Amino acid sequence: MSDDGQPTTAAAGSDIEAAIRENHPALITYITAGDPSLEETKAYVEALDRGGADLIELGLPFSEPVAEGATIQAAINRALEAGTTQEGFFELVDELETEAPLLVMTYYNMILQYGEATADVGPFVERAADAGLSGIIVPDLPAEEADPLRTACDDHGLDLVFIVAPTTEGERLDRIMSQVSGFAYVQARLGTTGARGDVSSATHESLARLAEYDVPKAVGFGVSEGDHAAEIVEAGADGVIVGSALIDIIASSDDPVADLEAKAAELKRGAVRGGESLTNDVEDAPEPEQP
Amino acid sequence: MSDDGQPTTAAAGSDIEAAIRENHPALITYITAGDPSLEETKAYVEALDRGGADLIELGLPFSEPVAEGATIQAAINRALEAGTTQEGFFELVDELETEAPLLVMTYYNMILQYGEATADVGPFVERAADAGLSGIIVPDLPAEEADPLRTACDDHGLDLVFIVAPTTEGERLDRIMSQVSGFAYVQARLGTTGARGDVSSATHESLARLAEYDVPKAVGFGVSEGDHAAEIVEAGADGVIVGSALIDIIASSDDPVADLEAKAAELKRGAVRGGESLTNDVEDAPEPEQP
Amino acid sequence: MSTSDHDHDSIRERDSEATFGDYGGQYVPEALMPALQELEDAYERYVLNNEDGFMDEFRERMRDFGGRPTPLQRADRLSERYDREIYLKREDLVHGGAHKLNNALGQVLLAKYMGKERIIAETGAGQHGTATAMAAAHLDMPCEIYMGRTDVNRQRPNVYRMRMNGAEVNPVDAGSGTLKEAINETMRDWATTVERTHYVIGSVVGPHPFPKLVRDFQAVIGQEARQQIQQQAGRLPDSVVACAGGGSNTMGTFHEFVPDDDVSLYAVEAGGSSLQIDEDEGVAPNSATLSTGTDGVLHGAMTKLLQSEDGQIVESHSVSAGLDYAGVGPELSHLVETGRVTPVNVGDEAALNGFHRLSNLEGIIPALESSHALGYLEEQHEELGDLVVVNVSGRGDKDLETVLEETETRDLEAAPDVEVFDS
Amino acid sequence: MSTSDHDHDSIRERDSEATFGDYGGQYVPEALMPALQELEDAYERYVLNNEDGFMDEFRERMRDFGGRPTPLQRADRLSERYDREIYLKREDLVHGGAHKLNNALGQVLLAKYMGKERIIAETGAGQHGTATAMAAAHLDMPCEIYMGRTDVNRQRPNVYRMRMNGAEVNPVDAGSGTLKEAINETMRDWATTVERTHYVIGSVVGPHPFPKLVRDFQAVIGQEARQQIQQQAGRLPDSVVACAGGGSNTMGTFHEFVPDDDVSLYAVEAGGSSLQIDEDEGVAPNSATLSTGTDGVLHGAMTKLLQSEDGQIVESHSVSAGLDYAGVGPELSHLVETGRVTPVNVGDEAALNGFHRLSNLEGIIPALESSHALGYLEEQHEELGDLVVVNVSGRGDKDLETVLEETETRDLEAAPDVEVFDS
Ligand SMILES: Cc1ncc(COP(=O)(O)O)c(C=O)c1O
Ligand SMILES: Cc1ncc(COP(=O)(O)O)c(C=O)c1O
Repeated sequence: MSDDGQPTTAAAGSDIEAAIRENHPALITYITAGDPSLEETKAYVEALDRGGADLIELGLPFSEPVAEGATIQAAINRALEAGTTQEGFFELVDELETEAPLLVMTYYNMILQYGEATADVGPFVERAADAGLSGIIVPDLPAEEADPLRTACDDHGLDLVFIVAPTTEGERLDRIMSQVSGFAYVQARLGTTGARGDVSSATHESLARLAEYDVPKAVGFGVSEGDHAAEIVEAGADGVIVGSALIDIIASSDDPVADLEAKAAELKRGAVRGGESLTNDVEDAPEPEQP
Repeated sequence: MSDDGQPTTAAAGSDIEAAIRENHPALITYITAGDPSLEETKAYVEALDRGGADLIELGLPFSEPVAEGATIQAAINRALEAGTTQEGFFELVDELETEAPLLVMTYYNMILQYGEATADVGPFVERAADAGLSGIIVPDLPAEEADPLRTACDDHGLDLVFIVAPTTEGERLDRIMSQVSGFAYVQARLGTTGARGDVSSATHESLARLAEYDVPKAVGFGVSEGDHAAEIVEAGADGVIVGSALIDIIASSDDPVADLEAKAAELKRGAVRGGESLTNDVEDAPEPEQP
Repeated sequence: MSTSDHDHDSIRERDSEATFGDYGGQYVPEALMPALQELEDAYERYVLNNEDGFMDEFRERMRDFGGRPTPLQRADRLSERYDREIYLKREDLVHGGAHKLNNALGQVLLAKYMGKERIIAETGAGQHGTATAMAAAHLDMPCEIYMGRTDVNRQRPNVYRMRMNGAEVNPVDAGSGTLKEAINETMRDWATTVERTHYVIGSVVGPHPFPKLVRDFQAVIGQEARQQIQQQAGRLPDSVVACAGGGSNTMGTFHEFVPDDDVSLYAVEAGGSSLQIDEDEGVAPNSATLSTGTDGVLHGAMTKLLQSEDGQIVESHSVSAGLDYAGVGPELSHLVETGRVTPVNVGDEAALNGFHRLSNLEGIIPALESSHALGYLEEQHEELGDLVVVNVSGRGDKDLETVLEETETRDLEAAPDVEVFDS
Repeated sequence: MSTSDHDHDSIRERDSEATFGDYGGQYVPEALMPALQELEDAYERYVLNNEDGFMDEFRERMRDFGGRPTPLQRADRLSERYDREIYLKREDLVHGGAHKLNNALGQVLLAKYMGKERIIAETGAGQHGTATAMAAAHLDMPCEIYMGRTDVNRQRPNVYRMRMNGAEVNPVDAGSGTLKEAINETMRDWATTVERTHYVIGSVVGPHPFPKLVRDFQAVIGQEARQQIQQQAGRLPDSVVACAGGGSNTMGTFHEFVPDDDVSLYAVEAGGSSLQIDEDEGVAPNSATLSTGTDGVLHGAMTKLLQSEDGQIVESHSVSAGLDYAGVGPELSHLVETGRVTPVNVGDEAALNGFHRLSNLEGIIPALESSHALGYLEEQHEELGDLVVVNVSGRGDKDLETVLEETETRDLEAAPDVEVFDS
């Protein structure tokens, strides 16, 4: 909350919002910390930063990743098997010096358990701020349960990013959009994370539905190619979020550092292409319509 | 029934009663027809006849021999596997010319099924009489169910032998003893047929209980040696019945014909010995007592 | 050959209490007769006259321990399928999974009232054995179960259940090592130990008074069902359908309806794979005793039997172990003879389809025995009138393995593809 | 670490309907929130307010299809053994063999009232999956069950039962392939298909309103038991004992007794082989969540958990598959925190002995889950007062194989020698 008690609509002046507005249309990348080791994660993050990522989400692995599809589940398993701990994660962040601001993406139990006291979110947020993280995304924390974490984030100057799903509508949508800080994470389709071959019609519908809110919107869940990025930006997004497609590279490439950098560049180019076609041809934007 | 409607107590003048009274104390032998073949049965019967059997029971095998122990069950199985049929059985009896009268021992269903009509005892009894059999023993036909068969037996001049068990007492015992023809088959002990190593105390009790009835009594179930025969005759029996001990010989001897003849002789000697000691020392007979 | 061709008066004239028309009686070794008389006496005192509150205690224990009453359930999807009202009597919900406990508990309790110290019983697939073992444990009576060696080996879970309930299990090696041999051996034990032992026979078979005793303990099925159908459907059913092996669930279901002349009664036997007896092999590939059997004496009673022309009992065969018996209760033979009960049968495949159909449509996995009644419903529902009661005598958990095996080798219309692929 | 050391107000301030003191809530992906709100609405209308006669239909179906009421049975031999009155609530007699159907049928019926077209559920050992498959078949709803690959392979009979009831079974390859992974995967399906699908959760766990919904469907256990004990023993019990995995039979049994301050409530968890967590392996050799767990969020709710210091959920272990879960219902966590419910636990051996003891003494083969309650009874009966109700949550047929294996490797005081020698 801002000092006057009004919701900090896209907390004006936050690193995150700035990164999106300044690099519009923005590329946001996700990889899982510790997959396959924290050292390698460091190199991958730097590659993404070089490739053109404007914001970088780092996953802090949790054993029960209910919102993830098979690709990220596997990454999390690899990270946990490699012995990734909360403290190890924060030490990695301590070391990272990227141009793009960093966010942590993790499940709520991880936030509750950090530090001595069970079920207290304060220590985690404090440590995150100390490490230089700019924001937090929690896929199993809907707005209704977010008060304690939002309070702590506000206290430590971190953004708390909310996810908006295809099923989020009406009054709840209003309430969530009024609480967004950093950006609204627009879930491209129902289901879990995971690279898909197309952009779902739900993405267009969601962006249309959100058009009226003056909040940066980034679309994730299924984005894997430059062309998707272009299409999504053209449909009104301020950024695209890519995760599984990058993890596929980590899992299978012979030279992940180079390939990650190249992939980031491709995606960024796609986003930019979408932004340009939008400026040229603003009439093509689809009409807002309710599904 | 005799013509005057009185029960034919030990049908005076029957072959069977005569065989017992004339050869007192009598040896009654049982083997299963068709074990291991009807031809061999013929030789075995002749051997027993030579050895001193005064009455010969021939088992007509039935698939569910509930009153038999393991030895006779096995004999019946061998006989059935050898394909022994009712008609085959009767043809064997047709051929046999023994000094000792022959009885058939079989289960009631066999008697019901013989001939065209189901559940009619007439044809079996008629055929049995034609073949020269002198009597019938049916281990699963208590006196209460015996009317039809007794009528048929009377019609054809056959004895119907009843079994008296250790549990047969009081009024039922009176009724059964009044209906006995040929002899009373005194079951030596509770349970099934089968050679045993001793003479049960139930045998002594039963013979004491039956002493008052003027009917020939032969004891079976477990008798296997000359000494048993002696003890049983000494205890008041008019004869001993031996089955499983003979079937053991058939199943295992290298020369069953000779061994059966010898065994019959041993048993007969034992019976006679018991009879002699009884005449010499009549005071030793146990007092009749109710258990 | 049917009895009506013959004059049975010549062979049964005794005490009519012991018989049902031409059937029944007491064809047992003499040694057992006093025990049967003792049992007749106990039956009359405790069961018929509720002496010492025996029947009250029985009913109370069947409620608290056994789970009675069982529901009469309208089967919505079967009713729709057959375009008539189908009600299921849910004996599968009785403790132990079948109607068998009604009888087992009744007899073990009776043995206790009679002062007996030991229980013996035969079992085929293990249903009656497990029910008896449960009842004996509940009433703290030592218990031994005879079971054919073949059955012991193919019904291990039921063997273990009996052992866990504290019963001894005595394998019987004779013959083909199945039910018939187990009964023979139990009768032999009884003939040896009769003074202190009660033989808990598993169906409405055996010598008088067993067929009546077992029927009366099982009659609760029909008593409940008759009342329930009147409450729920407002009238008596047009027909009542039950499977028949020995016939205990059958008589238990029918007994209360026998006086209702307008209610048709169908006893569904196992047609197996064929109705023909193979005389050479001594084998009937079915156990359709009421439909195809001839009169004779087996295990203590005059009844209909599967036998060779020479009088040997043949081996029956059915995919359902509990129906796999060459005899049948004498009272059922009588009711069939008088026309009151209609004997019908369906084969293994119809039963398997019946099993799958009820599982799939109603969420009830029936015993393979009961599945015969459901197979008949499928085949002949048009003859059954507008309101039908079917007895589901037991649950089918025990039959899963058999059904899987039998389903694999056939192309069954009602069977799902059960495989879940392996990693 | 116990919650009483901490101030939860800071993290839970919302709508108290969604919480039980510090526990409960709705920690789920945003995409599911509208479905939870829809479910809350349906819960209030149909369950709380019996709109359209929902609860009437539920109760009628639980009677006719499910076999309710179940008896409360005086256990004669246990009462003698423990020198106090022991009564057993017989949920083993519910259709399907456990209390699970109470909830599954309630939820499938509710889904139908809500206009949902498809049912999904998770299952561990298969008990909840088979109950859901039965309910879905009965109510003609398409149904898919998620089950860990390991569980699929070791619980084949239950897989086949589900298939026979027409349900799809989807093996889950992730992680150790057991319950936790199956729940995760079901939530993922739900997050994808939420608009037309209802997720039938299997215990009093998950996000609001599931813990209340499931509790209310299961509360029939305690409602019946409370009335029955008063009728049969003339008063309320001194204590009520139930096993606790997720806690649905527990809450179902306790709920009605919670206001009765003089009735002690014991939740018996699986002590497994040890109460210590192995942090290195991420394994708890028990599932004694209420006794040893710490607060956290799992599967949608704040509750007590088995977790590492770093916040990872550990693998729980128990000889009883149905108790083998790292979480527990939030309401139970709350009732333990407030002191109303006493959390206790017994290990694998005590449970196995409890299994054998009830089988042998009472003729009831209990589920291994329920056997924990019986194990506690043996160990601590002196603390339970003169009149004790124990919930027998299910039957043990499903556990035979496990019990045989586990018995073989131990020297159990209550186990019979189960071998019947082979020919
Ligand atoms: C479930 C079930 N139904 C029926 C039967 C057949 O017996 P009866 O005909 O005596 O009811 C059995 C026998 O084991 C059975 O287990
Ligand atoms: C018979 C039985 N009891 C208890 C449980 C534990 O579940 P809950 O604690 O939710 O009752 C299960 C779970 O499968 C079960 O099958």
